Amino acid sequence: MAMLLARKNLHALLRGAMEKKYRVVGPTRTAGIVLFAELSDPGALCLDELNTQNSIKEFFFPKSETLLTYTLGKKDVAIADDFAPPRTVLIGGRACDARSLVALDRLFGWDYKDKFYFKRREATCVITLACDRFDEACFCTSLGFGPRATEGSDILLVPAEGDAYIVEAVTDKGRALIAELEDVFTEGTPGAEKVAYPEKKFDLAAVKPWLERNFDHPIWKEEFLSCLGCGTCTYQCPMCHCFDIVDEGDIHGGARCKNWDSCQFALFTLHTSGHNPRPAQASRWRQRLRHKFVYYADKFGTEACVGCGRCIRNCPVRLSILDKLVLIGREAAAAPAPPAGAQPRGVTKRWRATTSIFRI
Amino acid sequence: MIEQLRQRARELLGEGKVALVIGHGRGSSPQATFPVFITKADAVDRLVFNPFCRNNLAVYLTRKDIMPKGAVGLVARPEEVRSVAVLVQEQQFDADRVVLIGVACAEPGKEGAACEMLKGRTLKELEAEVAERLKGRDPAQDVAARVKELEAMTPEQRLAFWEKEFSRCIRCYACRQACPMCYCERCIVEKNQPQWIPSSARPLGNYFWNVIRAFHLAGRCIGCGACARACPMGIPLDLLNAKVAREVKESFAYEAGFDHEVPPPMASFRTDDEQEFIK
Amino acid sequence: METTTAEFEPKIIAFLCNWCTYAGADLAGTSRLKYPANIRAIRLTCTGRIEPMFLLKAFQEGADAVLVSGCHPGDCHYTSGNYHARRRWTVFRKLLEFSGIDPRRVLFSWVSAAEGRKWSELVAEITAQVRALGPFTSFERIVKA
Amino acid sequence: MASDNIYLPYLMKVDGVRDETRDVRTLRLKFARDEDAAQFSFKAGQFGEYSVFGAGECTFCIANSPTRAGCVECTFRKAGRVTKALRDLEVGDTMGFRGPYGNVFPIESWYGKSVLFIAGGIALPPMRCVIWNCLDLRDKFKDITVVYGARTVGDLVYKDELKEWSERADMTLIQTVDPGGETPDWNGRIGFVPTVLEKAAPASAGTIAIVCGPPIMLKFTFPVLDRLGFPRASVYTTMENRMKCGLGKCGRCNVGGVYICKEGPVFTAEQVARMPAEY
Repeated sequence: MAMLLARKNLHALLRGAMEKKYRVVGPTRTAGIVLFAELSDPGALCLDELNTQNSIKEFFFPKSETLLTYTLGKKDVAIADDFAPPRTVLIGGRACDARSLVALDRLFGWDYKDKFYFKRREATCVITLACDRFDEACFCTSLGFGPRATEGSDILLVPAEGDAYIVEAVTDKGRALIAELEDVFTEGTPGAEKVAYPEKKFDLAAVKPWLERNFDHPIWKEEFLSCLGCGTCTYQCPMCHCFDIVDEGDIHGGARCKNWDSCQFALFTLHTSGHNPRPAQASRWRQRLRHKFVYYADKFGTEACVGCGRCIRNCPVRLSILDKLVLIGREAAAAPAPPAGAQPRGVTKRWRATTSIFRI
Repeated sequence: MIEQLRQRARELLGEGKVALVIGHGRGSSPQATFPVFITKADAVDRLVFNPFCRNNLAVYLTRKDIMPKGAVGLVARPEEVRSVAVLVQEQQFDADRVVLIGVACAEPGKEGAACEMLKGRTLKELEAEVAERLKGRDPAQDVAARVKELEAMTPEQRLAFWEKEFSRCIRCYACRQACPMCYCERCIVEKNQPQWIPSSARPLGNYFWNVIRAFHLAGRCIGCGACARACPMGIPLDLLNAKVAREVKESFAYEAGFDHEVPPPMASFRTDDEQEFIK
Repeated sequence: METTTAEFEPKIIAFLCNWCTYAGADLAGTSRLKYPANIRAIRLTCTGRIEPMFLLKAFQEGADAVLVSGCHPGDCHYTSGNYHARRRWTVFRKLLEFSGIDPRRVLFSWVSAAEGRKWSELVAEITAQVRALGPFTSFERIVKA
Repeated sequence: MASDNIYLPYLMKVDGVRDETRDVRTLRLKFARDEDAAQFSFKAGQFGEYSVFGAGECTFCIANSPTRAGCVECTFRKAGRVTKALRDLEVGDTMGFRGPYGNVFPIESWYGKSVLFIAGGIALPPMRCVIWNCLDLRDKFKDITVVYGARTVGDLVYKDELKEWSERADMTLIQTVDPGGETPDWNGRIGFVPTVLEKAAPASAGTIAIVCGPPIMLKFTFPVLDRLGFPRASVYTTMENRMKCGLGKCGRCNVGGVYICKEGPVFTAEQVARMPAEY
């Protein structure tokens, strides 16, 4: 016996949540694309697409978050920072989306705790949908988990034979929501799970040491020429978390905002002096790859990539991080790591200046 | 046709006339082509061309961090020819810096549509050839029709329409980065003294950004649609550009990218330009 | 501002060229010609100096309408600034209209240094027009959001 | 900070304004609320986020010594939106300050040794905090030497303090300006900091060197210190990358895997040598 949710009861579940005054967020079709957005009614839910255009991070780390508001006096300033996010049920994310939350928890909770992120986390119950299909951009299995992983979800719905989802309550928050909306769930014998696993495409264990060793490598010059330098990949990424802090307002007052920012922008690291530590687009790509697979992994014990494939599907020039990881995996296999302790990694003998080595 | 294309690329690279050829390469499927950068004559087989080659490759010509010192060969559809015409007209580089390999597809985006080489070699010849090909044909009729739909609305309705469309904008600047004409060293949205355009992805900044970008392309946009295709949030940016282009055409009898030798319309004037709207 | 009635008093931001319209407005003043006080004049060297962003910024700060005014064609102090401006505004006002800003809130005029009377009449006319349109609340919605 | 909002600044009152050069200014800030002042403490080497409400935040080190606490000082050059707004502040105005952030100079571990400070231009402020800290504990150290250079005489900051240091018998101050930057009455040296340092050839045995300057100065000064025989573990620097949060989250200050804001800004040359050449 298992807890089941009949597919036809999906709308009833959402209606129930709305009646209990939850904000319900899920995939919905707008202007020809499917986006995570607040649903005005259960019928707006759209599960046609494998993956939404935007990621769920927007509901934990919005594209522009007000950190405080200020009112300007003659000599004084009054500031306020009341913050109470709405109680939310977020449905229709995938295992990759949910996993990104666990990884982001570590960053936003590292030493200094970001209350904006965590209050939204606490107020949100995440109902994840295991995947019954995948596409060529999917690579969760290459990162060591899969389409029915429970990490980060409060409730996991696994599609099964018999037009139903098998319901797995993962956390207490999930169990509480199920108890609150118990009418829509049934007990029954589950049909076979319909879960589709993409094949493993590269060896993660080989990619990281290769990236560590090869800060300078012809790949950096050759493989990233077509990058346009937009922020699409990073903004649609569930894991990319870089931000800017800016003040918006007028002479009377305004708000200090935490806005998404992207390591792919030339101005991201530009110094006041005009010096730029990452002067070429390829050096920004190197940062993106190394940040995701080396720096983040070293600091937080998990990659800053969940294999959702959004950056690949959305890239205007189809510059695929997966292709590059596969390529690096091949390079790594062709040139295995030197024996441990042979030479301390990356110690500069000569002091060098940062220069653009990326021009053709 | 593809062999002719590769042959020209091979010659240009082999004879050292160009240091680099930018073209379209084959992706995981014929629909998924992407830009490729070829520096060696024996690598020209990576070049492909089909109706799905939609990236405007002229965007790379002003990228200082990757462009070689020497001349560049560019696989140029009518869109690239016109883009290069505007860039040369605006003195971003000399016409002889770019060797155009003219190509065209009868119906871009349509499976199996015929593709051919363009005959012209120089920018001037190609401009004329492209103008001839496009004569009497409006490749963006659906866009024009949607512009008309919007024009039929009241200003209030249009404001509400754009408010809703722009609300999705995440300020990733894919529109700008995909556009060959957006080559400014420092974009107006990055100027903060004063902060002309709020950088937060909120309604006001999003409105200012998208409207001003359309204006900055007045008389320059060649209507390739790269911005709208690049937009990950499905904002119909091509409508704004098409509207501006049509106004420029109606008011100044000018269309961008057909003649690099005339002055740009927004940097010139006629004493008898229309002025009915001025009291 | 004191008004005897509860009538809506629009705020109209006027970007004026230093050499013609500003002087014209000055002449209207020294000639004791009356015109509504709804105009907030901003003096600039030339209409050619007026960035399209200025107009948007004026709306951001709560303008109900904007007016751009300079020298008649042929009279530009810098020879051709107003001709360039004319081209710019021809396109920009259409773009603003298309983006949802009522063209009746985006106004243009040529007023010379000798046309004090034209200035006072123009201001009276556009103030009445904008007053009839009412406050520009729909743009305020975007600013405040 | 008492609040659970890590982005919430202390409210500060501008208590003093001093012009250092044509475009460099020092602000002395006092806490607007006594309870904030009571629980605030910092150590040499730490930095903060200074903000003007309406203009934004900016990262500077704390320029005064913890031995002279009770206030926070910052020295900055007017260069952008925030620094311009900071410069427009007058005594009594309110601004924001978040901090202190980052690691510290391990001053206690230097007791009994000589210290050599090397700074260029606007990089003296981060050094000033440490210099005064050491001078206020003068008997704990052997020789104290400061090598300070700027582009021109007019660009030397803290002129009063430089005068005081040059007159003190218990320390050595070597001042230099770049060739061409001298005035007729200049009696310091002429030449770039690394060159002047190499000529001065301070003894490396039992000496700690602290270097601060733009990336390009570091790259020329480290080899000089190598040649003078300073072990890399005895050479300290404070690195400044573009930062926004100061909290190890916003993701832009990293050099390789090192977050400058959390693991720095103070590093030994040995640690810097392990970083990729991306600073």
